[in-house]
Amino acid sequence: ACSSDAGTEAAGGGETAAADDGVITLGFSQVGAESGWRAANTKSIQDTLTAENGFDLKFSDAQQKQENQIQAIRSYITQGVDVIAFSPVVETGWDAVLQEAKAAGIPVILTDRAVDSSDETLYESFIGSDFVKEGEMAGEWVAEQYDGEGYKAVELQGTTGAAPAIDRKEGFASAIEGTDIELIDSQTGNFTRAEGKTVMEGFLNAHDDIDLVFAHNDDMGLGAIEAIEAAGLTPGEDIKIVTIDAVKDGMQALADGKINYIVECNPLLGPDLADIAKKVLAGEEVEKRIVVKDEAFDQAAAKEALPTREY
Amino acid sequence: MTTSAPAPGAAPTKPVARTARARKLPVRLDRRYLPVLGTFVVLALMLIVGGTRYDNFLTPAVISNLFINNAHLIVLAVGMTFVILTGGIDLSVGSVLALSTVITAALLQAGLPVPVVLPLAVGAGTVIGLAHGVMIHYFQVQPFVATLAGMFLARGLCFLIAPESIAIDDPSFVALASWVQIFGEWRMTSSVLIALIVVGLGFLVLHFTRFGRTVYAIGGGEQSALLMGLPVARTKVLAYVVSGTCAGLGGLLFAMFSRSGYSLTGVAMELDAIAAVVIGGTLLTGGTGFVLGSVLGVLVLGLIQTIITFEGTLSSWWTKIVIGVLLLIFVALQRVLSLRRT
Amino acid sequence: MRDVLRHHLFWPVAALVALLVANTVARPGFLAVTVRDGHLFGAPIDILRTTAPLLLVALGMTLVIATRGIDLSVGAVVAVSGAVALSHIASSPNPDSPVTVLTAIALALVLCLLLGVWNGFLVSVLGIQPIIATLILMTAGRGVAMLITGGMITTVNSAPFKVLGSGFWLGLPAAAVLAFGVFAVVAFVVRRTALGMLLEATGINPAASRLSGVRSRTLTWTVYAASGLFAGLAGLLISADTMAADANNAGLFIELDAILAVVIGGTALSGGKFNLSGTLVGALVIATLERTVTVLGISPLVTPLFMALVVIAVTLLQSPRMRERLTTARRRQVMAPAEPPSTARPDSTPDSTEVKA
Amino acid sequence: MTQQTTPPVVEMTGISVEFPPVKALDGVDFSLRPGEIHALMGENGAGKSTLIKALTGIHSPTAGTIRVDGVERRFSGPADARAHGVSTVYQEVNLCENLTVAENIMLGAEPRVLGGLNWRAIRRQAATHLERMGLDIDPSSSLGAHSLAVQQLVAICRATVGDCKVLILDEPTSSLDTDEVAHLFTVMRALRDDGVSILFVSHFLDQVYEVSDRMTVLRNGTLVGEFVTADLPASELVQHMIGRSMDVLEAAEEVLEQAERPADATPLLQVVGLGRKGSVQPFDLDLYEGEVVGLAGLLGSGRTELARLLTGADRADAGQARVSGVPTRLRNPRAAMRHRIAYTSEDRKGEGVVDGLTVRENIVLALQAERGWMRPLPRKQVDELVAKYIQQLGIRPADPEALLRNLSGGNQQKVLLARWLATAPKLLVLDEPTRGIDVGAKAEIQKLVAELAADGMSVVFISAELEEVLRISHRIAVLRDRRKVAEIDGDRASMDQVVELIAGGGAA
Ligand SMILES: Nc1ncnc2c1ncn2[C@@H]1O[C@H](COP(=O)(O)OP(=O)(O)OP(=O)(O)O)[C@@H](O)[C@H]1O
Ligand SMILES: Nc1ncnc2c1ncn2[C@@H]1O[C@H](COP(=O)(O)OP(=O)(O)OP(=O)(O)O)[C@@H](O)[C@H]1O
Ligand SMILES: [Mg+2]
Ligand SMILES: [Mg+2]
Repeated sequence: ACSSDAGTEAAGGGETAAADDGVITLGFSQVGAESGWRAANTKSIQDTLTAENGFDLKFSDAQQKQENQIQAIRSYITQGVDVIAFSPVVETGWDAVLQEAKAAGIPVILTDRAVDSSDETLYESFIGSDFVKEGEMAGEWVAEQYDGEGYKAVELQGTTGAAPAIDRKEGFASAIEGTDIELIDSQTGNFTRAEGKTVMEGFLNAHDDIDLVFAHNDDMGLGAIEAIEAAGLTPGEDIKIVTIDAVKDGMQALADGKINYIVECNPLLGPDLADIAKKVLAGEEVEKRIVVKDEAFDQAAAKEALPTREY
Repeated sequence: MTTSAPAPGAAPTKPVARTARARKLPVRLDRRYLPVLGTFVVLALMLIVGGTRYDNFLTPAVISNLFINNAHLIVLAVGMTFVILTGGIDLSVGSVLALSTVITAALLQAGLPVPVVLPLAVGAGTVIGLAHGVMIHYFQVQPFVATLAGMFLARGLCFLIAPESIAIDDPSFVALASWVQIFGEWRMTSSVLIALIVVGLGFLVLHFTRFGRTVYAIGGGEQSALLMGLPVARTKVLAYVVSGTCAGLGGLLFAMFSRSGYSLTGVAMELDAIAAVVIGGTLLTGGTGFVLGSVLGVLVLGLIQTIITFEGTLSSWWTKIVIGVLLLIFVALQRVLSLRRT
Repeated sequence: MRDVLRHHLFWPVAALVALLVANTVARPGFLAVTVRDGHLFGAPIDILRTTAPLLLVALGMTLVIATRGIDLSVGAVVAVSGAVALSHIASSPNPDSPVTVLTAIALALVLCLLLGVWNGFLVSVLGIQPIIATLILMTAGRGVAMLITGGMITTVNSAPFKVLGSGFWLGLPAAAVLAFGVFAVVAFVVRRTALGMLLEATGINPAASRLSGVRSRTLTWTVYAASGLFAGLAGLLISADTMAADANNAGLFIELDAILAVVIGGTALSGGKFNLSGTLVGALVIATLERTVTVLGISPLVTPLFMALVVIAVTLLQSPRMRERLTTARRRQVMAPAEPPSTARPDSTPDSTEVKA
Repeated sequence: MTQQTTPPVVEMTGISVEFPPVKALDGVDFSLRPGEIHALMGENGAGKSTLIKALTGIHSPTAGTIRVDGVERRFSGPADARAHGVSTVYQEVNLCENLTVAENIMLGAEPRVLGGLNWRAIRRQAATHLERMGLDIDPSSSLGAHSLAVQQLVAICRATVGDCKVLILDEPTSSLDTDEVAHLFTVMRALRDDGVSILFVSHFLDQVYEVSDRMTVLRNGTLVGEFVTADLPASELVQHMIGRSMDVLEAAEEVLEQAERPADATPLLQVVGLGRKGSVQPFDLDLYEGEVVGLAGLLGSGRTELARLLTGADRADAGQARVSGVPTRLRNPRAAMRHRIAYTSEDRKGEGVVDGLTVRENIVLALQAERGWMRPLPRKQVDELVAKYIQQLGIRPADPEALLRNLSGGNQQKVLLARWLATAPKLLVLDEPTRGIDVGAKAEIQKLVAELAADGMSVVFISAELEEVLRISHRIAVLRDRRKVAEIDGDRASMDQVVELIAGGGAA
């Protein structure tokens, strides 16, 4: 389209010069700093893409706003960086700006979250977890452990409309389908501890017979633990808890027996990103989709893993 | 001192007021323009400082992008200016913007043609604005609360219509969105054009129509406006309709900007719009301020964001702190400038 | 009967009762309170505890609004308070010692008081519009909180601190006792001294107040400082609730909830006459509303719609026009009383303009 | 009169308006004939403003009919009334200070070109209207920059724009000085001769006699009667209005004693070279205990500004002040209050009343502010104080819990006076304290001032009514062009002498 021509012109000068000096200028636009997971993710990227490793990292925080992110990417294009990487706030709406980047000859790498675009050539690679898979893994474990006992489960959803929330819900639901585990309630806890706690309190007021909580992230699970304890019940025993993320606090609670199972969502994307960025600039073929290996932990595994966890 | 012609048959009257004498001195800048001027001066300062600090900063591409990235906010700010001038506030604009993007995306996905979709999306904003106006004027609900309810309502509708984000690939919409005029290194997209037209219209309406002047009068004192026999009810309702419509249109621009509809778009964008209007020199108590000031306010916010990106090494928290500090510097300087000259 | 219907707290209280009834219908045991280990348990007790931080923030907000101001920064102050207190506890070798906890609390409260003083300075000395003055701290404050916690969620284990969140005093949740206690003390001080009247005078007509010798500037400054302090206290309760300092999400949007509580309680945002008992009811309504969403099992997709409808219903019923209809007595004025500007605001003291039966 | 036969333009019959429990109007009849100037008379709170508001649709009467030009109408509001030729200037100036003078005059009737406002024509037409009113001000200046008096005249200008059959002026003269009043009357007569009917409210009897053809008298919301001005002696009018005889009006002078001050007395407040750039030129003034000092001057001569410097409302940038011989800086109103100096502003609406508070709260506000918030006045003391002033000043309704915004203009003024009297000041600076106050109350206030002075209070008295200043003052300071030009002995001063000084004609 016409806009791409404009992009070329605008980007014009800076771009070729930068790659020659051996230092890779990488513009990274982060979603925000909304959770501990995100902080670990940011840290991983900032710690990996250092001057020693041959990178000049330009980092910007979009404060969870798509417009800020688009603005940052445009700015990277005009600044003439070598590679652009970002974790999109939303899946859709990137075509225009990615076309500008493409027209300017700047490769784009996605991390953590995908974009929903019909044109796959707009980005080089997507590094990140498979959220549906995470939900499935949690669901499968639950089905395996508790099928046949007539469990009643409640779900603490992530932010309404956000991709991880939608995908994890979907994955979990499909995995427990056909079992006698019944999902009796599902509310959003906005991925935060405080809301996880209040919503769980509400669940406990509303239902007498909750056996299991599936939380879309550790933080909400930790909030639920507080609520369960406040109601005089024992988390992990009276009510089983399954969460996703495996951040440090979550792992600790798992090791302490307050959570029963955690599916990991690995935030340490820095090394993969550095690797792919170098390859892309060297002209090598890279895979379109790089699924980060997500482990899962039960209580025993957590005790083992905890001392060596990086985040 | 010149005396006015006494009315025929009048007793030997003296000219009544001497107050105007000071006012009659030529070229004394109207005090009402001072805050806007202050904004302008500080904006210019920021540009200069940025230009000396970063490479590639003072380029047409960056300035063009400033407009391109903030076209939707400019439109929101114009609408918000109307409402704030009447002494009200509209907290719903962020959500209404989201609603409009979602409606646009959903309807286009359903295969409706662009000429049908666009008016519907903007119209949704108009209807919500009308509802606000009616609540505020006829039921005397405080603007803050009425529009807060509208904010929840619009957000709720977004979730109902589109729980997940929807990409827009309708060819005619994409064509419209990617229309661009290039003058050298300057770029003007369709959304910037629309935004500028809205600004122009906003200016004309405020300064060259009775409606516009009544908006100011209401801000100066609603009771007075009422006793002056001005159509307060109609004007107040209409101000919210304008704001709602602008939010709807802003949503359209945002849809063009992001080519998608997403229910969580524009969370807290109303604060940006309000901040822009206030930074642009409009008093929240109503009655004083200009559309052009609000545009400057948007540019200030956009420029702060640009500087953050150019800085390039700020962690998330420093970003927030720096935005706060820049805002503070800005407001304080503006305050000093406009105090000094009064 | 008509007097009851005309009371300024009628509709907020009615809304509260309606919500409780809806919950009881959906869940017959909802109002049941049980005693275990000498402590009270049950949904109503939960509601009291979740109301606590909101109540504190709304308390400060009411005072600020009385002076024609607004404080958008309370959410950020909540985050700062939690971050400071928990970082201090986490970094201390002995997190379970009461001394550590008390120092942490004192540190957090002093810092939040200073943040409030800062807001007050911008508003009362520099004359910056309150919404913008506090917007600065609203943005930067969260950054400061994140700076303190390093962007991570700081978690601690400290028994004395945990009392603030889930402990019990006198059989009731400690948080509720604290918040309602502070509220009662402040309300008592404001209404038993002349503070309330002077604040109202400042809010209604600053110029006239100044000429009457009211220290408007000091008062304005004070209410922002108080708002910061109360938000700091709320921040402690919120972080003790989960024993974690979440710089990003702690107190997110609490300013909107607080403002809503104030307005539902019948205090006009245009300043002047304020109504602390109304704020109390408003805060309870909001906390109950949130609980209702879960108890009724409303889908997250329509939660905002539900909230909107409740808010619209309450505010419309409270609106002068509706009151007029509902109390059936006809008002003889077609418009608001006209001589001095009684701009269109829901009158917080409607009794004088309303019709006696 | 020939008009007797023509049907009235406005005819109101059996009008009742209630603000429960107050019955503001009770079955009042009123008629306005074509081409007459009709005065509406009555005490503060008699219901004059309410009758006007009932006519223009701000209050809707609970009973009665209104006919305009023979057609029964209930206007929906000022806009509607205006569209039918009934223009009103309400008691408090109700204009928009944030707009220009021209806009305030033309708003709603602006000339347009091509669908847009024609600013040039707006300014030109506004200038014409201003000129007709004899106002020499820049139409494009901001209204807020002008004094209340100018604003009042602008409001009248506004009312005469467009097709105006009936012009209603609610106390238009209360903030004007003699010349302006004379001028306004010329304009009014000219309008009457053009066939406009004018309804006019004033508390100045001489003005009413000078300009009106007929009058309607209200008392306590009921009609006393309609009279032809020429046939009704002033004493009878007063009796109709207040239900008492005229004698009270003479009371002030009896009380006013000759202030015999010892030659070596220290002034209570002595200022030397006090001034402020852009406000008043440096001036000297001594104020003694037991003495009333009047300030005389034309509109805008700087009386208010002088008063504000004396009381710390504005900060002086030159000169010194001594209170009882001790050098002091009157930095702000609080500082002045500490020296028992009190100031009532002329701008009742903007700087006086706190309209959302009750009568009680308004009365104790200054006293309480002075004590600080921590020492609330005991409720019993407050009630006694409030009851005392309500009784002494005749504040109506006599309800301490009434919201101030629901009081009539004159009663609000009395509440303000009470606020300051409650602080037991040594120096009381009264800027237009009798504005908008009825004859009876005005006499009461004058008497009160005299009594206060007799009890040793020092009073500075500003009034647009020169007669009043002359009657009440021991000493008169004359201002012209924001400069104190003379100081004369109140007892020996004659009206002519002062007028000459004020106008700057005579050798001062
Ligand atoms: N909006 C209102 N609500 C309640 N009472 C009112 C209201 N407006 C006027 N009143 C009452 O109605 C009565 C008549 O008031 P009005 O203003 O008509 O008096 P007025 O004759 O104009 O007096 P003044 O000379 O002081 O202006 C007063 O007792 C006043 O307190
Ligand atoms: N900030 C200002 N800018 C321009 N003019 C001003 C300003 N402040 C006051 N004035 C004018 O200065 C003049 C002096 O006013 P002042 O009120 O002292 O006169 P006054 O003798 O008290 O007259 P009045 O009869 O109106 O009380 C007024 O006409 C007022 O309009
Ligand atoms: Mg009146
Ligand atoms: Mg004056």
